[in-house]
Amino acid sequence: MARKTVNVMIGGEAGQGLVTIGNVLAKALVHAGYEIVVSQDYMSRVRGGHNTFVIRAAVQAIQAPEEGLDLLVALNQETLELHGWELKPGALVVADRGLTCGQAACFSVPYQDLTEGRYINTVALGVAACLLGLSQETVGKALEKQLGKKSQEVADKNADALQKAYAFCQERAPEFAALEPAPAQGERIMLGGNEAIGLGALAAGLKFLSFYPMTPATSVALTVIAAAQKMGVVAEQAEDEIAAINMALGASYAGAPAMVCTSGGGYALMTEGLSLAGITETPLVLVIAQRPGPATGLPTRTEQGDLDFALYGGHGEFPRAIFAPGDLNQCFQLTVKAFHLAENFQSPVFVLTDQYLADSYRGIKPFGLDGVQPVQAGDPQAADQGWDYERYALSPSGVSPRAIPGAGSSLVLSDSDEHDNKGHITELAMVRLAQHEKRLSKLDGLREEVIAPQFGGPESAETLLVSWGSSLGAVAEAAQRLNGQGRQTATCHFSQVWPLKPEQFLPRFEKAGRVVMVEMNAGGQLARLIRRETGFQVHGLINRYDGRPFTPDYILQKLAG
Amino acid sequence: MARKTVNVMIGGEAGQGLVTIGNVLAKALVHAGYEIVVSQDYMSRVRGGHNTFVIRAAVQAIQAPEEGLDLLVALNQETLELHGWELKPGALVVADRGLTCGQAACFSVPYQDLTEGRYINTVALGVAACLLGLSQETVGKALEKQLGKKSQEVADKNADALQKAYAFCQERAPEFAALEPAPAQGERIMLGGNEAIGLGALAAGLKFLSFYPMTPATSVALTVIAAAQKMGVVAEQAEDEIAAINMALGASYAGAPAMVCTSGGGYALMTEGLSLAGITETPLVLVIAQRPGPATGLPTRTEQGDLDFALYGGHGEFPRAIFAPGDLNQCFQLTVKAFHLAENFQSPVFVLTDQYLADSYRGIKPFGLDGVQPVQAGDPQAADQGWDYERYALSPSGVSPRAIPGAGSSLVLSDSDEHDNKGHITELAMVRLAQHEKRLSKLDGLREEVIAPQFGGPESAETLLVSWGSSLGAVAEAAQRLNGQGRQTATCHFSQVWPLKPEQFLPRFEKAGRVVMVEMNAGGQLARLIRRETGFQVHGLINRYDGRPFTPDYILQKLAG
Amino acid sequence: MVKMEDYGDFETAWCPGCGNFGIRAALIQALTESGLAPHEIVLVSGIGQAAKMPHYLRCNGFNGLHGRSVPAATGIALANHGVKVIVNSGDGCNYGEGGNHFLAALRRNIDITLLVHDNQIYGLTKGQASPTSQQGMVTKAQPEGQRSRAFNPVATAVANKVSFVARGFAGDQKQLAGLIKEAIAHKGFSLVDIMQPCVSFNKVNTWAWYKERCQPLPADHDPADWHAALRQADKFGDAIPTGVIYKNEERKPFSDHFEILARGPLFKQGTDYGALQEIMGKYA
Amino acid sequence: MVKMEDYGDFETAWCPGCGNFGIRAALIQALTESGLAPHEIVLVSGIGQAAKMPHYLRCNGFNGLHGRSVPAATGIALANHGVKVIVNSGDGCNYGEGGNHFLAALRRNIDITLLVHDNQIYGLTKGQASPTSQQGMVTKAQPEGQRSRAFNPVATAVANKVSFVARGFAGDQKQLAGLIKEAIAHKGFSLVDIMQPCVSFNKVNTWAWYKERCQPLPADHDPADWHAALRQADKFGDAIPTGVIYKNEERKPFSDHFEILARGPLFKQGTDYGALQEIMGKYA
Ligand SMILES: Cc1ncc(C[n+]2csc(CCOP(=O)(O)OP(=O)(O)O)c2C)c(N)n1
Ligand SMILES: Cc1ncc(C[n+]2csc(CCOP(=O)(O)OP(=O)(O)O)c2C)c(N)n1
Ligand code: SF4
Ligand code: SF4
Ligand SMILES: [Mg+2]
Ligand SMILES: [Mg+2]
Repeated sequence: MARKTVNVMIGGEAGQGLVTIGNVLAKALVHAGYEIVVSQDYMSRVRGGHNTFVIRAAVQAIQAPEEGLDLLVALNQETLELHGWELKPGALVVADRGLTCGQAACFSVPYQDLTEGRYINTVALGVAACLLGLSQETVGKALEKQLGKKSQEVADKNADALQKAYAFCQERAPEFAALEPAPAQGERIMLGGNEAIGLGALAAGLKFLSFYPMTPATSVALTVIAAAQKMGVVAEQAEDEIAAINMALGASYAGAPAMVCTSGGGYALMTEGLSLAGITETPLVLVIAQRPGPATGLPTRTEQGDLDFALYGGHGEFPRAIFAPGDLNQCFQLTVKAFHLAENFQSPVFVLTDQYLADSYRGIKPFGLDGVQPVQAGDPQAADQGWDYERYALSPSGVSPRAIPGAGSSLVLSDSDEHDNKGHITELAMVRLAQHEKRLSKLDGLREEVIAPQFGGPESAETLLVSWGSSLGAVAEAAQRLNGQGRQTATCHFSQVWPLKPEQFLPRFEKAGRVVMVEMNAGGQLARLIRRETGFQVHGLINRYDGRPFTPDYILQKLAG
Repeated sequence: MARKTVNVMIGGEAGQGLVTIGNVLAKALVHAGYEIVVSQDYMSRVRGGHNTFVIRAAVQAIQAPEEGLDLLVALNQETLELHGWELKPGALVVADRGLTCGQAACFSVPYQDLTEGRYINTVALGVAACLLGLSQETVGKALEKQLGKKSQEVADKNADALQKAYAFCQERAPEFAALEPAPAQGERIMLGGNEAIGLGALAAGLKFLSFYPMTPATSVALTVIAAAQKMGVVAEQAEDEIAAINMALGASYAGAPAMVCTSGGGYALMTEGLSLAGITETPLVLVIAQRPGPATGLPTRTEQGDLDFALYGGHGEFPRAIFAPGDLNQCFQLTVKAFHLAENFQSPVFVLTDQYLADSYRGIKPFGLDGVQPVQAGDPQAADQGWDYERYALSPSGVSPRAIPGAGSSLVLSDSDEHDNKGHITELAMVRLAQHEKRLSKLDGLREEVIAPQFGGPESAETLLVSWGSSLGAVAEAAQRLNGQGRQTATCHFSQVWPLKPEQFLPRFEKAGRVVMVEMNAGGQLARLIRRETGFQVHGLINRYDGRPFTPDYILQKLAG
Repeated sequence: MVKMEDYGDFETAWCPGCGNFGIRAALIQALTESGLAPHEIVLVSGIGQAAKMPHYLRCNGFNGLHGRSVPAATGIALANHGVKVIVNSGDGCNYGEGGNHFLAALRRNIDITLLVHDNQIYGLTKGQASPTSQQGMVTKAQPEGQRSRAFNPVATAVANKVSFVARGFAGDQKQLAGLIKEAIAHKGFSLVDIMQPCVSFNKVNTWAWYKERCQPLPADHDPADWHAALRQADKFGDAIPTGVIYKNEERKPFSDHFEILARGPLFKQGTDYGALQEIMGKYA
Repeated sequence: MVKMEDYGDFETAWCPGCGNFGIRAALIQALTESGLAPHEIVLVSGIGQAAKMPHYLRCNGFNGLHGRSVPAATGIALANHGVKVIVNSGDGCNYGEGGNHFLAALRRNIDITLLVHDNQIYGLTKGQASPTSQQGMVTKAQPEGQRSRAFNPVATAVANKVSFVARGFAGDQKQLAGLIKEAIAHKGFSLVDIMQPCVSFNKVNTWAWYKERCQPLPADHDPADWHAALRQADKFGDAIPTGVIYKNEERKPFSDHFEILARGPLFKQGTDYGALQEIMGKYA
């Protein structure tokens, strides 16, 4: 009998190539029409240690990683020891003949006999794919794509290894239910949250990126860099994060839509520059890919611990907006929106993501570009006013027409000191008041553009599960299951966490019997923020801060316990 | 008829020596037994511009600056133009014969005739002191003290100029009510908030200070530096604020009670290091002298805009405590307490002050040193455990016995990554949980030590004015006046703003008819924090964010309006 | 033609007698002689007395954070390589708080001109030692004398084979204007370290002190000779040589590395959705 | 007597074949030959592969933030000048993120030993260019090749008359142990820039590449000769000279500036309330 869903783990040391196997297998699944959710668990080292790449695949839509394994591809003994207990009844282990599987049903593969050392991974891949019921052709194509332009010899050897794997598997494999065929799908791409953010930035007309490498944010930069030539983007690795943000502000001042990407520690170093963005009213998009702190913490794991810091980082008071995408489409769309808000309100705008979402590959339709507009930096009407131009002219919305230096005769003066309408230093109380209130009033405009939290499930449900950012999928599936059990459960997901517009959610919160916040941090940061803004106190908090993402099971367990 | 209180302004350009005149006059008043409150208003430049030094003096206790001037010592014409409108009925201007006083009653002094250029300020000082009824001897002594060891010639010329000023004044002065004689006082010292913080740090056993110059925090460092040799302190100007905090953490790890001092922009650069203090559990005292932001803002003015940032600065979650002294004694005492808390909870502790309090001289009794204990860095019992020593041993309080490296055989390993009990990097979820919860649990201990907000005025008052930090005095005087008018008003002052202990204030808040928060920022940051922690929403907010401190008048006006 | 007056006339917040006035005059002279109009340049600065310069010239200006003028200027120069980007800031700003960006600018050869008003003191914050303060200098913050050795920015720049480094003196406006003009004309990074008396706080390195010491480089000095340049850079005692100390013509200006900049400044470039569609296709 | 074993034996997270193993071995050899016991030293590091070193030696350790090992070490060395403070960190850590502290350490002559594991790449973050990466080096983050010129830390140190600077090679443990030993024994700041192959990400500067080039300084090299030192520091091509490149005996170790440190480390010093009372009296 075939199955509708499967959870496959590939485990081994860093450097054993498990990410390559995982990528190809995931891509083959996507090509074959399945839905996938990948979660990657890796250590802060380059070789050795213990890493896993888990693919949950299904014929129908899925949104979160899951606990319990159906298939475990163990590249070393440690994987068996660490993950044996996660095997579900009927699960199968694929392992080299030399490894000991213990109690588990085991498909021992004589890798050395089937191929040379270099191609062992291809055999492991082939066996796994075969067990899942993927055609050899699909996997072969995905493998070719991954390897890129290697020599013909290498390509042939890989094809041969794959062939051997399929032959061995078809002959010797123990009973294992393959996946049901998936429904036909249109063109799909496979990528993670950070790639989606990078593509969103490009779609929004990003022209300048400066960054300093930091896990798990680096892949945002790498996505942009790979496209920089074609898309006309200047991307520069800065000497430190302070330089990164100040470069980006310089570029933005000079008319290039700009972005920085980093994680909490790098963002800490950017907070002075953030404040500069605030007072100079320079558009800027900041991507923070969160990981568990404090300090270096768990550098390759996940957390949602920096909401408060994103909201209050920087000295003095100035407006900002914070997005928290929950899936790939939100990563893309909210990044586009972030650029437009940043420009329209001449303010810093955050995209707050985390390691789990950053590294969580999914198969989706390519992002639609219809209706996507590039940001127009500055106001062309402000370009030719010479010395009369006022960079900080007062206006009802708090937004002043922005000229780009060098684009026309307008002379543009930006200043980190309190300044008058022209940008000149002032110490006059009256001017300070006018400019400070002008800046602060932009929050009203930002509030008007707030994306409403998305509600799901029955309106009259007893329990309302509230989440933000990357927990979207796990919470949605947990609620689905509860509703399936007849326990009416609704969900509410914030993909924008600042500003808040209480009328968008408070009525539903007040109606619900029990509002439970689900956050990947210790403090319940959004819960506290909601209380601050509305007085409403959630009734329960499900939180996790061991560096691992939520699963539906985890949520259900906590909800029960 | 003599007066009980007087408000004197000295105004002129930077570089004209008005701070010197102000200091000597203030000191003479203190020596003569008066109470004073100084407020300084200066521009971010070294020469020129327009600065003022205002001394409010009285025979009875006063706590805040006041509006309206009784005596204006104008060192230039601009002072008259800018401050003429602040003169109260019956007020007098002291000015050089060459200046035009307009409508105001004017005591024109022929400075050039009375002395040579260099000593004009001494004449101005003498005339002002004479008008206030200070004895020439008192002023002469204060002047000598200020000038320090100058040549006999200079001393003689100054004495001569003072003599001339008194003679001229006694002969020619228009009617001006002098101060009533003040009651006899014991020994008193005159200093500002930053000096009090510096002395508090020394009293607590500070051994290491690193800083980068930044107004209005620099004088904390200068206070310590002046005493460093005698008190056995290493004080080092760092290359930047990042270095400052990391040096301080290194020193603290090595057993030296350590402090940094800065303002908002410098603190922004320290937030990554703050997070390092959090995870390595290294004691640290951070003084933030606030000024108006964002960014450079108004660098020489005052604000309370960085409470949120002090509370949430740094990535990841970890406990901290935040003090906000309201007067000089609190500056001293809370700094002492900050060091003890930092050591006892191996956590960062903040002293949040601002430019107004930093520069606000007062005359007070010398701080009592009886009962003040120096911090004992580390736990001697942990010193000799060799390799068995566990820097991060789990404990019910979350506090582990701290050994000092090199103090014994114990090997001390501190790590910015998540770590095990010994300080070694770990990526295990279970160890992360244990260590993270251990750290977070220290907040319970910190909460037990919270200094309760201080209530004043009738318990059943209709209006409760709530404030924190440097607004203490202005709010207290405003309430006094209201009570004097029969309008029952109570006050509540938070000298510690984190953690909060709702039972210490919530009952009183809930009983009050109208709770009005008084804050020097736009957002009402403490008000929001209280709502977040208790759900209680204040009924009104009086705030100020033009860079100038509260006065009782300002508060009364806003309360009325 | 560009005239001096185009750059305006402003009241400044500098102390009478400050070396900054001479630098301002030399800068305006250099700009007009270079034929650069106010909208063709961007003056960038940090925080400090020197850093107030963008307020005292009528032109585009970005007055950013203390120590961060060079990265801001880098971003501006990359976003719009059509404008001349000139940084004015202090020794504290560039060699203290901003030291790391100074090193990075040397490595990048970023197309900006960096004019360091080197008064060997923190002026705006009222007289603490700066990285270039002489060892032993007494200030309120260094009552026992500055303990660190003075930083040698010129030698550091030469050691890293900067493409242009000169030393000037605020008291020699003619020479300084020439140096600034040459620096602005230079393609790639150019540094002019300018001896600037601070009459309020630096009582050691006074006008007289500098005047006695600043003297043009020997006529036969070859700025292409690295070792000769190091010898001159090392001199900071009885004599302080002024002029172009080192030039390295082998280095490529940073923006030349970006092919796309040949199409014009970034703000004029559009977004090619066809290309993006193709890029997305690679994820299939 | 101190034995190698005292420093323990640890499983590391380094890649097999990494140059860090050789550095670790040389360090332990130097420490034991110097007779330093584990509790007499503090190993300080930032974040990176090199920076994991404090976890692989049984001794006191402070593993701080990326780029911030030198300030942390400075604080430790000032608070307790009785312990030897040794920093192990990467080229990214020290010359990239931490460049400003590197400059300050040169100025201060702070009594620490700085061992830079210079693999000319960011290892831990998987292979981006570092400040010492060769111009043109291709990485995922620099697909068109690194645009900046490589930083020359040794020349920078010499230009600023550092008190001790050497260059070592992870592949020559004997020489390296000797250099580290000499650096540790040196009073004041000592820098050893160590060529360290990164087998995972640096495919340009490989074991073979370094082996071919690293060669001891000529026997007649005089580390006291500044110009000779600069000439050697400048060499980073077909030959990379190793050994003690420059020594400046004229500089005073930083902690010697603090009279009070003569009384012992800070943590042993008490608080003199009599003196404080007197100080308060000055405000009367
Ligand atoms: C992050 C930060 N730290 C400190 C300051 C305070 N600050 C302003 S200017 C200055 C030093 C100025 O010295 P320099 O750069 O030499 O300029 P100068 O005033 O001498 O021209 C400092 C420390 C600041 N504005 N920002
Ligand atoms: C503030 C901050 N920015 C970025 C990082 C990410 N990061 C960790 S190690 C590293 C670079 C490591 O390179 P290097 O110092 O040369 O050490 P190596 O791994 O090569 O030994 C970076 C960028 C960080 N931990 N903190
Ligand atoms: S303090 Fe010094 S640098 Fe600043 S303006 Fe005055 S003289 Fe010039
Ligand atoms: S990545 Fe490079 S530096 Fe890091 S451990 Fe591996 S070989 Fe060594
Ligand atoms: Mg200066
Ligand atoms: Mg490296």
